[in-house]
Amino acid sequence: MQGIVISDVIIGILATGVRLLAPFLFASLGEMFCQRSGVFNLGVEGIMMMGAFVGFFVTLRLGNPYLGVVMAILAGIVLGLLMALISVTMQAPQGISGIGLHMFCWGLSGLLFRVYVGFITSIDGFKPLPIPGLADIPVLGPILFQHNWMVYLSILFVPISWFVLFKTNWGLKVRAVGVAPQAADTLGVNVNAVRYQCLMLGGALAGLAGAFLTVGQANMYADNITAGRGFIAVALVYFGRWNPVGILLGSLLFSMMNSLQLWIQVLGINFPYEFAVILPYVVTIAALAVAVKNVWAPTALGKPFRRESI
Amino acid sequence: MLKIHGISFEQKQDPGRCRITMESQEGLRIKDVKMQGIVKTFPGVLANDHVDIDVHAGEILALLGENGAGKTTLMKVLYGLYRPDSGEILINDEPVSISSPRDAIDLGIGMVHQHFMLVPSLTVTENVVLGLRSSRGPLLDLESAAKRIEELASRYSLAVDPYSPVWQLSIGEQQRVEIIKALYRGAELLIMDEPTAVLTPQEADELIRVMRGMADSGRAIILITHKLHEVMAVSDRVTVLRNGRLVDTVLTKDANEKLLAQMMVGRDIPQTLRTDETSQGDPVLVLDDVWADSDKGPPALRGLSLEVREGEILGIAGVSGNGQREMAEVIAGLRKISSGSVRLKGEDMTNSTPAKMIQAGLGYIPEDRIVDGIVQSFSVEENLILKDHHKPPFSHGIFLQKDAISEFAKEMVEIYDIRTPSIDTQASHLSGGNIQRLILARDISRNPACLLACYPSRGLDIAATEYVRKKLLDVRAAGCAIILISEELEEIFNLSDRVAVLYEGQIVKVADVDDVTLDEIGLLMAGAGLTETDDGNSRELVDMI
Amino acid sequence: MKKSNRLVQSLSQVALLAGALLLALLVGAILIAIAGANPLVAYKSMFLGPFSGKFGMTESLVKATPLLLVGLGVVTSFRSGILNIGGEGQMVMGAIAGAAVALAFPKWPAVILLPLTLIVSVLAGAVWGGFAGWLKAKLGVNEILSTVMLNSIALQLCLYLIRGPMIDPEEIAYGTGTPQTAQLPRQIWMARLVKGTRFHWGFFLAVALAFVVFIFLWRTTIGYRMRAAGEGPDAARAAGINVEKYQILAMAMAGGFAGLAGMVEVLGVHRRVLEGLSAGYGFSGIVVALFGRLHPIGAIPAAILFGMLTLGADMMQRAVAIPAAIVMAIQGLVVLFVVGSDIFVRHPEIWRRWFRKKDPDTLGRLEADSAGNRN
Amino acid sequence: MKRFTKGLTAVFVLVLLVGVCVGFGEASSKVRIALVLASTTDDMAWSQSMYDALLALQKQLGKDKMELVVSERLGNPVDAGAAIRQYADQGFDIVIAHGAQFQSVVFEVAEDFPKTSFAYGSAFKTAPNVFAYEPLAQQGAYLNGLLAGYMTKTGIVAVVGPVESGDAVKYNYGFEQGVRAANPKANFRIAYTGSFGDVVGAGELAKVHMDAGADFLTGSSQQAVGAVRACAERPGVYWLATDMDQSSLAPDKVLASQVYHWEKLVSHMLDLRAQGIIGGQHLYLSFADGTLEFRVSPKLADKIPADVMSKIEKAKQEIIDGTLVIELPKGTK
Repeated sequence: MQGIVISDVIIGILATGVRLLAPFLFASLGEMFCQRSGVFNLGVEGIMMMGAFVGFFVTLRLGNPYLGVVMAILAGIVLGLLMALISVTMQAPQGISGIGLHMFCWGLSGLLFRVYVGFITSIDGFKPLPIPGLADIPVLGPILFQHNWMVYLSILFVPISWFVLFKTNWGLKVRAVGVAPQAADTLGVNVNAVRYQCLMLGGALAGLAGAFLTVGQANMYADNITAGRGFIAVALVYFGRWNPVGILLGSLLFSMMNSLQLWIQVLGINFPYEFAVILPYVVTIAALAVAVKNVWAPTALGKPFRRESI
Repeated sequence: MLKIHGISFEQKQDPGRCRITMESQEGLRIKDVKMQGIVKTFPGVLANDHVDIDVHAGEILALLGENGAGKTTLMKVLYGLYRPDSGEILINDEPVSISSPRDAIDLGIGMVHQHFMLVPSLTVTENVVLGLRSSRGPLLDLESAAKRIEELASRYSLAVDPYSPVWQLSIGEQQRVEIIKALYRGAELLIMDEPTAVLTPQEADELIRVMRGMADSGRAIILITHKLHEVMAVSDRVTVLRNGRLVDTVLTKDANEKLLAQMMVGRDIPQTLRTDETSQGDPVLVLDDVWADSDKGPPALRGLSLEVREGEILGIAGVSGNGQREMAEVIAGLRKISSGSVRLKGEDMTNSTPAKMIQAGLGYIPEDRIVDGIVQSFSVEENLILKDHHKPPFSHGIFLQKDAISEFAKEMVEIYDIRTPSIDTQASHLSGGNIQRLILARDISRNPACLLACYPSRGLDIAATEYVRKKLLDVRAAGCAIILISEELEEIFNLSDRVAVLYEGQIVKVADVDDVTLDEIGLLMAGAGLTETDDGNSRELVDMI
Repeated sequence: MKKSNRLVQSLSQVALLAGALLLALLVGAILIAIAGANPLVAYKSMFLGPFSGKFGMTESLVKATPLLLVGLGVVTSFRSGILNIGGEGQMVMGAIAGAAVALAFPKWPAVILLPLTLIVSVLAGAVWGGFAGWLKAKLGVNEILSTVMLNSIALQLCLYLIRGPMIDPEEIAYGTGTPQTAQLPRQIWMARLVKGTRFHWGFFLAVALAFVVFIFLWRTTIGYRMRAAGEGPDAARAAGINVEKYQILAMAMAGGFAGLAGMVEVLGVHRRVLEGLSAGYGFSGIVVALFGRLHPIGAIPAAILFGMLTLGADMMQRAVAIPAAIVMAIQGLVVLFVVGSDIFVRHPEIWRRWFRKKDPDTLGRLEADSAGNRN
Repeated sequence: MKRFTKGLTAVFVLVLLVGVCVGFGEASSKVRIALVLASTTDDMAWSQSMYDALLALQKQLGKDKMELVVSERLGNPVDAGAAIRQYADQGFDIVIAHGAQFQSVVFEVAEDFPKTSFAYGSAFKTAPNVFAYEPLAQQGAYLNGLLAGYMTKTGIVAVVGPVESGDAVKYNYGFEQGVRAANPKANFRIAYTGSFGDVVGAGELAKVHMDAGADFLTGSSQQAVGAVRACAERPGVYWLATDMDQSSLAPDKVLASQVYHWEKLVSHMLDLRAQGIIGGQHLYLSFADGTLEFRVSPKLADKIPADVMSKIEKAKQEIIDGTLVIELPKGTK
């Protein structure tokens, strides 16, 4: 452990944790809206993959990462629509249609990459954007204020989603259709339309999360780039009890665990690395098991809505 | 506060009513609404067959009919929840298209559903403004909405706290929220689907006063009901449906209960009554000082004690939401109690499992027969052995004995007159009455020592209702101890030996049926016996307890 | 319900599956065209490939074997109201545990060692699956999520074991360090049935088990209770059935089948535990169960069909040299279209609306009594 | 349900009957090579290095003399087994299964197709018609290690590993020895992502290494490209590549690469086949026969001090002479 100052390590762990936060936050907040409206979208992983590819591809071809992000969001919306078509209109079992969507997106992104790119190459993604003034604050600066703008955006999305969910008309509809779709329907709320909107929003955010991986984090694309992060994001929604603040805490816990295991390995603490790699998963399962249960879960989650079956 | 008027609904002098009448009548758009030639079919069921009805501003139209007569379906068509196969709707003689509740609301139609359409996790205000435009654009404006709700509430005597979450409200309060929801949307035609079913007589009384007031202020009201006295008390005209068809529409003042009953049923109503004397057997089921939590925290049962004896029916009266569900679940072994004891046939069964209770001789007719009573995708025969499948002759070792099961099933189908094409038919394809017969067959054929019957005739037509009541009396005659939970006081009075009143998780009174009146029970159901000590009448009751 | 009606219903279900498959392939054709190949040529090799000689035909069955085993577990769990997507991890756990036993007692005769390894693999898979079931039943942890996590954990655990404590001593001796165990004792290998192929008798074991599962679910009291717990949990609970217990049991059984699938793969195909053993069967098994309409007997043709489909897709990819990713995409499309078309089975009235056929008797809802659910 | 099952079975049998009537097979005079890859042809590492080499060989020989087909994404041995068997069945002369994990299936198929040559690696075990090949990855790793050890300013060098196994172990071990030989005081750090393909994870791991002070990084397998790209963002750090020249990913960062020249190995295999030897040999990639190359990025060559370069050249010569043997780990953890 020569040459390492403990305080630097702690700052390092926290800063890495914050950097790892963004894709989970984007995807989980999107998934939160889906689940709040009553749709379990397990296809997040797949949508992230497509978002990652589209973000990368547009940036590669047009040289503009912002455009890449926008196109990734659009791709996410289209895939969200596909999921909505299958699970809302066709009322398919949601867990399985999500797996189907994941497989389709995995295949499609791999195919498009091969056909239209064909080799691994890197792009100029977003650079860290230290916030003037704040970035120089000792300890807090490096942890919070020396990341790229998408990291800030992801954290900003927490209060924004909270506000949208609890303080707007639309958010009220979302909260209602996930608990009592029939009741919302009798008040003229178009239940399936709200679910479509949520799936599109969830898709957009998953696409954004994917784009972050390529444009904001790795600056390249490779097969299966999401490596299971989408599934973790879904788990974090449960962990966060469908609340943006809870999701922030869950994402923090998971990314901090991940950061911790990287640092444990880097610092050479003797410990089979496989156990380090599984640490975040174990902690997440444990956290799911002890999470507070008596909160209003979206009780209509996973149940397709059919008016005439009242 | 509450005054005792019995169920005669005489409303002579009421200041509230004057205030309502004084409300301006201008700006109301609906003069009359006609539904003509409405046909609505469901797979295998003709629910509405060329039905015509009409209702005018300022009147209360009672829509009368048995369960399954097509009343609710017709109203769901009017409210845009169902699309009719044919027929049209006219408002002020203009044809309108109502393809969703949104359209109905925009046209000034509101509906209070039999099963409340509330989002339990949201507050009253949030429930009310759901789906409405806000004065602040996309942002919620709950403060001013709450203010308007309070206004409406005081104008129509619909007291409710706009900020409490709906799941914390009593049934009566929830119904008020439903009405406020419709009024808030400017409903000029209000459809009320069996609104009094879950209320105490006194609350029903209050509600009818409110309805009258709304009609006087120029609104039209359609009241769905199968209770004749309500029709007589409140409506101006009455339309009777039977088997999906229109029987007739008459002016209430030209009708009487007997006439209406005949129109509704098409024959005279039989009446099942307990005839013999109260038997005095040993206590079979004893609950002593039972405390149990509700799903959402606060205790639902607060020191509940009761006992039911061999060969008697103990009727549980009470407004639903006072612990009926939790009490039933405790007895069935489905809910843990935090203190107290449960004894069945003298044995301590406190916090035992459903399996042990069944083993010890408990029969259970659950409140929600579709969800708790049967496995929907199972066949009739599979459902019939649900509780005894692991015993001979239905199984040998771990293997089910098909032949014995079929034989038993055929026997049950015959004895209990379960109308099903075959014993392989999926149980969910049966009608409500036949599902109830299936459940009765299963639980009664086991010769239970104690039978817990929760709302056994709810939602059934007259024939099925009679059948269920008759079966209960048969079982009683065989020496079974029966707990009958019902929302219909008449049913309790007709069948029970003793009646117990459940209020806020406690049995506040137990008495022989012959020693109490409907009014007294009604008052106790409203909690008057515990709280209203200023009032002379109530004090008497308190003293009686 | 009339008998002919039932036949029409079953035939229409098959037609529906065929239709969904066709649509998926139609969209797949677009992808193939994007990849620069002729879809017709590609599909020709995809459909004829599995029939090209003994290789193609047996290889489909080799793939069908673990698919069927995992699928049987999924059928059991699904019928009990719980979805097992942890097949991947359970397969790996079953394989590694079974292999550990086999490697520990290499000298034991096959009559003892073979059943022992199979049983151990079933138990290991059952523990891994049952744990997710326990988390769900006792602590309310969503099983889809816990099994996804458990998959990752099992994978790393297995990697640790086969590169560490259980690595083939030869790999260490030569310093190549490939993460794999030594070959299991020869006496317990599952015999190959067709020379020059890897078709082994595990397939028949799986088919036999399908019938066992059928009998178990529909002819025994435990199976009866599991189905009741899945299809009407509230009614089952009220009838004295311990729903949570049977859900845990269902997940344990699902895990047991997946664990067995892993061991059968090891004994029949690889003869050792190595990386990538689960090969996505844990997920494809769900599709097979769905394809077989959640019926153990239906899962048999479904597994074979899906085995042929994946093999054919692989062969197509090689024949016309298109990126392998396309296979995954087409599989995903098949899943999406199959689950999407399922609405026509659950709500047959939609058909009627489409064909403007007003025959109120087809669904079989009864008018015997006018009460209840229509009001 | 039963009828449904019957229906499905009937459809299946029908399709089966149609199918049996068809078969295929052809023969050709040119050399036909089939390649089976666990990853993709564009992974910028192990798989691509072989694929590119075969393409180069094909260009050299001419398309009429050599046919090349490739099957990728066969990470699991099940699908790989099907592919290998199918290629053998179709009469390919050489089937290269590019991964140690394919050992079992290769041996199994090889038994059934005694006339076909199989090759796989990195591995040691051979059969009469099976070549095992193995890059002596530790040799280039040692040179990379020397370079890092001599040039590191922070005294910290780091490895971004995939999974601790096979080639990665040899490479990392050789690298560590190089570092220690050059700079006994250097702080050598090693960490694994637990995945061969998680480029994002590798990138993050590399960032953590750099945050913790490392200025020379290396790593193997396709996940490493994520780490290369992560290095490109930081000033003052260098990446040392293996498997192939990765400088296209970060031209200013990839200081040197150990390059595998598979084409030489495969053409050697072709020569052996011409002599009637269709397997049974253990082939190496090594500096001795030029199948391994230590390539310094021309763009960055001036960054390496001359004395360091000469020490590396000297070590390379010693390796070729056999005077310097890079030890391998005796047993994994």
